[in-house]
Amino acid sequence: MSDIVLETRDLVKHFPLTRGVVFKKQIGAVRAVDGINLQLRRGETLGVVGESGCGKSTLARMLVGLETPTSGDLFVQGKNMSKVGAAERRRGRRNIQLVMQDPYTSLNPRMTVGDIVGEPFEVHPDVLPKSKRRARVQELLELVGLNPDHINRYPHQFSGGQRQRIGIARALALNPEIILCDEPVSALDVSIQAQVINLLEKLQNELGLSYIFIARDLSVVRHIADRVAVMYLGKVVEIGTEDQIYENPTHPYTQALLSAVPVPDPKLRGLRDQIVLTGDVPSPANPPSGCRFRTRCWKAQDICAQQEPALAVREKSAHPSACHFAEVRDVVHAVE
Amino acid sequence: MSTDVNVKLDALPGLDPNAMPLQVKDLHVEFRTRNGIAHAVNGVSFDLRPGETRAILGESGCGKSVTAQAIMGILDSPPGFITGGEILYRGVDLLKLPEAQRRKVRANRIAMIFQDALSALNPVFTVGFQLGELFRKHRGMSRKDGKARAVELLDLVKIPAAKQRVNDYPHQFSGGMRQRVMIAMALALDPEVLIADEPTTALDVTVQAQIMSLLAELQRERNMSLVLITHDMGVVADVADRISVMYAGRVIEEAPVDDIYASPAHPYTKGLLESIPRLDLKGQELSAIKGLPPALTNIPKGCAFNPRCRYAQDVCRQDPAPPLYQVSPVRTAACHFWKEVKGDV
Amino acid sequence: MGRYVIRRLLQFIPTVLGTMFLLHYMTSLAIQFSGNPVRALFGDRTPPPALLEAVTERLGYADPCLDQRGNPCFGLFFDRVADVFLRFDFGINLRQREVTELVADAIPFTLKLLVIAMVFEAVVGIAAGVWAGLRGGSFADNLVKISTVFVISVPIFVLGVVVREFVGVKFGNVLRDQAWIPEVISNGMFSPGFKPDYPFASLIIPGMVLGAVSLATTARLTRTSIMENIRADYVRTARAKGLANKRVIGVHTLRNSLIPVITFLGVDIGAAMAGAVVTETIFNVPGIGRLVTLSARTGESSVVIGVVTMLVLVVLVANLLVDILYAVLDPRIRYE
Amino acid sequence: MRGKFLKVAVAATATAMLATACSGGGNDSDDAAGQAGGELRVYAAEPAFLLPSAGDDEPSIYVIRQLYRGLVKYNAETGAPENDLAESITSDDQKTWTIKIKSGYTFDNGEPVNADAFIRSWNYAAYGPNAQNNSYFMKRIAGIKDVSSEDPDGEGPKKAPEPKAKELSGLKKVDDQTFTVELSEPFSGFPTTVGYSGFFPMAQACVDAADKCNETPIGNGPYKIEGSWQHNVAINLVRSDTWKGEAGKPDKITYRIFADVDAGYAAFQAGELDVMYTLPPARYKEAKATYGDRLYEQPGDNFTYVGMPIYMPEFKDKRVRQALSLAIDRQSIIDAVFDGRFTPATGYIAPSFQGARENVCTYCKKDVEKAKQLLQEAGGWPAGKKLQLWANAGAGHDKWLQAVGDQIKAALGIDYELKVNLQFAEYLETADSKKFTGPFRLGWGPDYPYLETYLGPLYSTGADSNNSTFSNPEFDSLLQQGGSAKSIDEAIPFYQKAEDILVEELPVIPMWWGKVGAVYGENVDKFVWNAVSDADYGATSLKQN
Amino acid sequence: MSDLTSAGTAIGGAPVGAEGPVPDAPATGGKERSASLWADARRQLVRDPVFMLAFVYVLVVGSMAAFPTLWTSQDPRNCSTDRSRLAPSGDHPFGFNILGCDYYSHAIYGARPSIVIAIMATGAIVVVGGALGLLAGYYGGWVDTIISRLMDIFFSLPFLLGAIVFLTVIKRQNILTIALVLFLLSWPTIARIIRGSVISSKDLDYVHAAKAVGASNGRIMWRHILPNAIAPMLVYATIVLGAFVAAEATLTFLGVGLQPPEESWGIMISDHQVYFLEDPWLLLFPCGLLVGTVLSFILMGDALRDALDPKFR
Repeated sequence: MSDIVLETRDLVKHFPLTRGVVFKKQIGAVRAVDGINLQLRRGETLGVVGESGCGKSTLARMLVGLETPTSGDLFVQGKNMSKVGAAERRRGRRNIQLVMQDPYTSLNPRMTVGDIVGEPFEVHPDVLPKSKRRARVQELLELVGLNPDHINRYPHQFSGGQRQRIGIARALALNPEIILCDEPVSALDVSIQAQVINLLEKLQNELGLSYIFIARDLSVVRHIADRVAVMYLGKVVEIGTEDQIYENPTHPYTQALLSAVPVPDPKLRGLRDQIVLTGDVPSPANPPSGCRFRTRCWKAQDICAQQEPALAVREKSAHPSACHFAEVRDVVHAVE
Repeated sequence: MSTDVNVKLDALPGLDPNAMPLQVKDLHVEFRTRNGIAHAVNGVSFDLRPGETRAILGESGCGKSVTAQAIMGILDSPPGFITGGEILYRGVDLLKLPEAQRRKVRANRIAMIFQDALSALNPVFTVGFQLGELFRKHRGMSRKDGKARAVELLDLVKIPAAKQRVNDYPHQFSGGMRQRVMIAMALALDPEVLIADEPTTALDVTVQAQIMSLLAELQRERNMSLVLITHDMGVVADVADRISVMYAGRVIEEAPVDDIYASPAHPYTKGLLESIPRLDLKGQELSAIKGLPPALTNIPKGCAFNPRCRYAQDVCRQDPAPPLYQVSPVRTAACHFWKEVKGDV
Repeated sequence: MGRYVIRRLLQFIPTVLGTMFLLHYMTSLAIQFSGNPVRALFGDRTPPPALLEAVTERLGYADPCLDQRGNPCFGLFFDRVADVFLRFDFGINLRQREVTELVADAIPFTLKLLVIAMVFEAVVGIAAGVWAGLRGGSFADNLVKISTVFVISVPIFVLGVVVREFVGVKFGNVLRDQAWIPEVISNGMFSPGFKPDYPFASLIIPGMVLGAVSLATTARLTRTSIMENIRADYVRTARAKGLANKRVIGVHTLRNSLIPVITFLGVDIGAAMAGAVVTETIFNVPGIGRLVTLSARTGESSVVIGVVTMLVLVVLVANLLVDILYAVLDPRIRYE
Repeated sequence: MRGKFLKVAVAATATAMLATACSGGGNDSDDAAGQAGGELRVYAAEPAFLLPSAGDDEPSIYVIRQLYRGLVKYNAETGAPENDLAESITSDDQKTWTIKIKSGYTFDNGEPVNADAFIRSWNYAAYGPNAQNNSYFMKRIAGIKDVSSEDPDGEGPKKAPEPKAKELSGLKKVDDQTFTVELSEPFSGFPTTVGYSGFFPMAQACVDAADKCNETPIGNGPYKIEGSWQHNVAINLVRSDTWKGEAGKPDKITYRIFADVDAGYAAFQAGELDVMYTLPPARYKEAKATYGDRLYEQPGDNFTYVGMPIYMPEFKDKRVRQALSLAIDRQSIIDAVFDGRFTPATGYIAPSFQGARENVCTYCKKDVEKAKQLLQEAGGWPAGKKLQLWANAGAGHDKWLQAVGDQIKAALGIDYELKVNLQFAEYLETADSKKFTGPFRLGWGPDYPYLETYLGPLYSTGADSNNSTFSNPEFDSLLQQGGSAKSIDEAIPFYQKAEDILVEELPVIPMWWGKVGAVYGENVDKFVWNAVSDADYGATSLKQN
Repeated sequence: MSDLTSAGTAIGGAPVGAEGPVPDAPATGGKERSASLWADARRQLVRDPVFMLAFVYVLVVGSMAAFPTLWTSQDPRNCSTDRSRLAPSGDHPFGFNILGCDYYSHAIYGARPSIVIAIMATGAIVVVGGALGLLAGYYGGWVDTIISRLMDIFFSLPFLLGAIVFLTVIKRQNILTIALVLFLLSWPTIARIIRGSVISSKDLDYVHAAKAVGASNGRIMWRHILPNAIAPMLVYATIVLGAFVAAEATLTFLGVGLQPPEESWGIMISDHQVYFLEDPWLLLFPCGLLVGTVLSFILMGDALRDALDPKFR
């Protein structure tokens, strides 16, 4: 299984809720991420979709080491990050780099592009001798399609799309195998978005990177991902190849989610079988018992409240889906 | 329906009940800033029929929100100034009305909902207060009646337990619920025209679906005209009747919704359509528009889109900007080469 | 909310004790290094040692630790704390009067002065700030801006003396020559200082001088705050609702804009109390500020500690009230 | 105006005014009739105490003097003691004095003013544990040692034991109206001293509840308190019905209390005060111009001097001291810094005192040539050493001291530095422990209107306030002879001889005498200033409209 | 405890006036520009006549403090009571003070203590207050609790009262001790500003980005948080410089400030304010210099705030 570059096992992150004036006692927890199992293979793109509050950002933060998991294990190239020594962990972490959502806030405005892209070398001085860093930074800039002569410019002198390229260059600096893209294009205008997506795909092809691509925009995920995991309230409710998820979703939430995406084709207006969910997402501090989606699910039965459905392949579902009644339901009828 | 509510308003000089609810003619807005004059809106025209949904489509900085604010008369001035054009409500030029009368048009006849409901609702007053205020100030209702109406409105926009929630503050609502409150506020006085400025951009897709279907339902019930300002081609395709595409403060293409998606006549529209990944069309390579939108302080000569345009010729780089060519009886496009663009598809 | 108040009250304890200890240590050091303050009572005439001893003993300066330089005198400190909080005994001054009594005598004047100052600065300051804020860049704005900066930069004692001489004496004498002007104006309000016959009227001008500096700050703060808020989305909403300008400003903008102003005013109570030191001297107001100054100079540590401790308590309570008011004004705080 | 705040404290400590009320000289009885009445509003600083046994500062005494009366009073013009409550004060040996008291006087609460009232008061003041400031003045009375608590180890920490006796052994009651006072040593000036307010009688009720009596005094004088002492605000006095002596002129005396003399002056300018017994130094010229005749000026008796640390080698030679004194132009400093409000000192005894002589000090005039010569004779000043000039902080002394330094520098080429950081308490402790490293400023106010007060306490060997450590056996013996002289007139020559020694030796450099400057309002008819006890409000009459 | 950036915010004005962000262009408006803050600010400040005027004034005063001989050849200590309070004349443009010292040279030499005190105290609060605020804001938890309580303690002492108590106790009232007291009583404000600023910036994306790269706490504080939190501190520090110049004068007036023969504007003012009816120039000259300095610092702070605050662009 050396093909698997990253794996999570029952990854959990709970944020304690405290109460008390002087002595704080824990009265509960926000279950931001509640037992996630994912595998990322070399060279593939794993899309993670879900709506705000589903825990996808917390998951991302755990993967890049910004957050310590409450429990569960993270394996990077087969090594359990919580069990290895500090040096090993550092090396492991180096292998996962992050591209953030907002190109305007993710670059330190007081640093030059060269400093930003070169910062990883300063933090990990063993990677590259000082003398070679500048050349490498310029190389990276060129790689992401920026003018290497702009190394001394400040981020504000670049447009949103270009800044996102700087962020990508920074992520590439340490030659990671895995890049975690946390909504990398959602802050960009449509016309720019396409440029960045094309760049990401090009880099993957050239450098053999593995992506975890977290996004709300289902269209973008479909475009770029090989496999897709759908999250709801801290759990993965369905996972499969891009085709399986988009063409044959079996979890009601996935179905609702997909049906809600507007299709830029007026001819389909009124022909789509849109599922409009009612109500809001329940609070992750107090998730519903059993299946977490049951409060908004049209298929919910008693069993859903009592028994939490496992993420597994079921009778009517060719791929893992965490629904007792997983079954395919045609969502989009393309009109020829 | 709505016209009988406010008697005073009918006294607007030159009000013609048969005229179109909203007509914008050659609107110009500029912002006078320290770094120069930003030409945010440069001759925008469109009209709106009763019950119709007009989408104004464009990317950030194209002047679409400024247009909306100019119509509402809530432009920050200074630095924003309307330097030309007309905004007609049923034949009455709102720009020429005295402020007191113009104020009556707001909320009563033309209402607006904003993108970010959290910042658009006053954080220090309850939702009930902010809704009831409309009835108290425009209809002279008592505090109690105003509140009762507020509860009705919250019910209307399907907020559960409206009676209790009317006393909550905006920050106690979820994003979707807040946007519902915004809608309730906009609909409170039965306006004829609703301007929705990116009403769902900040929301998740499932919530967006809820809001859009609610809006559609209410619009249908009330035969309201809707100006939908958005950058989301998907939403537009779903709800709009007619579309105005804006670029650098100009409408560069205007057409019924089907026509645009089927055969865009402006390279920019075309580029936009090609650059979105689509759920239903898999595996296509995205063709991005090269370059960046211009700064409004420094709009290129001639066609504003020319530096990014693959059809651009010398004529595009010279003033005047291309006029709106009549592409078909119902559509126009501001491109010298609209035929090529259209034929290309 | 209740919990919030309790937590704040509990936070007082270390603050009050810490402040008291600071003062205690400072004054103990003063005695340890510069000698017995009682000695100064006798002036040029050297007192018989026996008498000095007796007076020292009686005034509580006989603690042996006060002879050891640098000794923090914890024993004495705990005695004092116990006296203050268990017996409400703040000690006596060199003239053998109870500190509580001294404070009780002085505080009504200071409070009156303070109320006048705060009302003046709040009403006039906010009005000027709103006026300037709504007309950014205009003449009114510049007028407020320049005049407030000027007021801030003139030392208060210069301002006070000038006001006393020109308003109280010169202009006041002109008024006093006019028979038709009511006594309370000519003899009361325009008295060059505090006058027992007009215990309130004669404090108006001193109060205004005291409030002047903070008035400027209040005006500037209000102005900035209004300018920020006038562009807020919800103000735009209020306009879109077709509300009259008066209401948009008066209801929707002002309340939000006042939140930082209220905070400042609360904090300013403490500053104004300190400012009263100067004002009370110049206008002969027999208040707290004068008391502390005199005591500090004669080295009456018990008085200084007692009075400043009380003041600190007042300041803290005022801050608490402001925080509560803050929560009332801003519901976002209330529900945290 | 640095240290305006300390002004009160300084006034309170640096001056011990003699006090007694005086209904003025004989000449004002002519126009006294018909001018009684009205409310006299006067400037005051916050008194320290209103108990005769405790109040030793100017503001206290100004009030106490109207509330209480003592055995003698001072003549408004001459300052000579005259019997007030005393029938007679006599002694054969100047050591044991017999005092007879006039009968019929009572306190406000009805208690009689008799021998007990005085014995009680003096005992109360003297008893150590009572810690009354005026116990200092009881030190001549026999038995004072036994009523003071002695510090067992001289260092402090241990609590002082109870004194041996509760009462002064020197005080003996003869009958209701008569008592005897035995002094530890003969002192011819005793009858003069008992006019000081510290010797005023106190009622039993007052001694029993001294704290209360301090707030609401039970007096025996022409005025009584209305209400009680409003601290830092005002003290209101009204005429007392129980007073048998010559009545006070105003019906009411209102003391408005100021912490800052400038604020008081502003109030005076605004017509809120009738009398201000002092003036802000800087407003003197202006006041003179504005108020003309209503600015009252009189030579005062407060002595300002620059002490010489004789214990230091540089100052051992009297010629050095003389040279320093000769370098100073006193009048010029007075004009510049004090608007001419002081009188340059030319001797050691206040000019207004009986026995004072003009121009006895030959070294108290500026004479640069002579100064240089003397300094040279004495071997000059150590090269490079800076003259350190000392003053307490915050009382404005640094300004004139700086001028003194400038003049010495100009005349003798000795550079100086100022040591003006110490607050008064520490400054005085420095003085007590003789740690000044250069000339130091100090002041002296008379304890009683008798010239000895300027000599004994300051220059006799080992005296409490002899901060220069001056010691001269001849001087000491002259003082002793003066003390046991039969009468004041006989005593004066001895004291004058003692002064002659001082003007040659210069243990301190005399600077100047305070000058009284008071202003009064237009509605004041006759302003009375007592030669000894200053402003006499009870004798000041108002115009009646 | 309520936030006390008041002095900072309050003493700042925002000339929103004729400019403001162009709506509909949020992405290119504020955010992008905050980056080049310093370069932009410099450009804007140079163009601001008020700032330049204030700046020149401060330079003048600064040179007085640093090189008094540049401005006068007279010895301020050459005094004679014979010349007491002579009015200004050609040779002696400010006349003479009560001790007959040349007032002009006095005023020149008097700039030094005032400025030195202000600079020392400001430097100390910036360094210490800044460091404590940074630590409290960055680490939170018990570090924050301890530092915050410490701030509360010093903060709850009203400024002047605290200064009086401290200075009376310290007694040696010289430049160092006064600066020390000003520092002791003022550092919490700046610590609070920084703390707030750090708390809000420690969750910024680029900080996370640096963490994700593996940067150490020190590096994150020093390279990422501090440079971005420093702007409000700088604005406050500028204003506080002026406030300290005025505070020195006020303390001197109260008798706990500098002592002669030190020369400072505070001493000049408080020594001569009683003469202002007779010889007003004795008060006007030092007062004018002082007010001008305070004014300049405040105006500079104002302009700096406007230039640095992206909100008001």
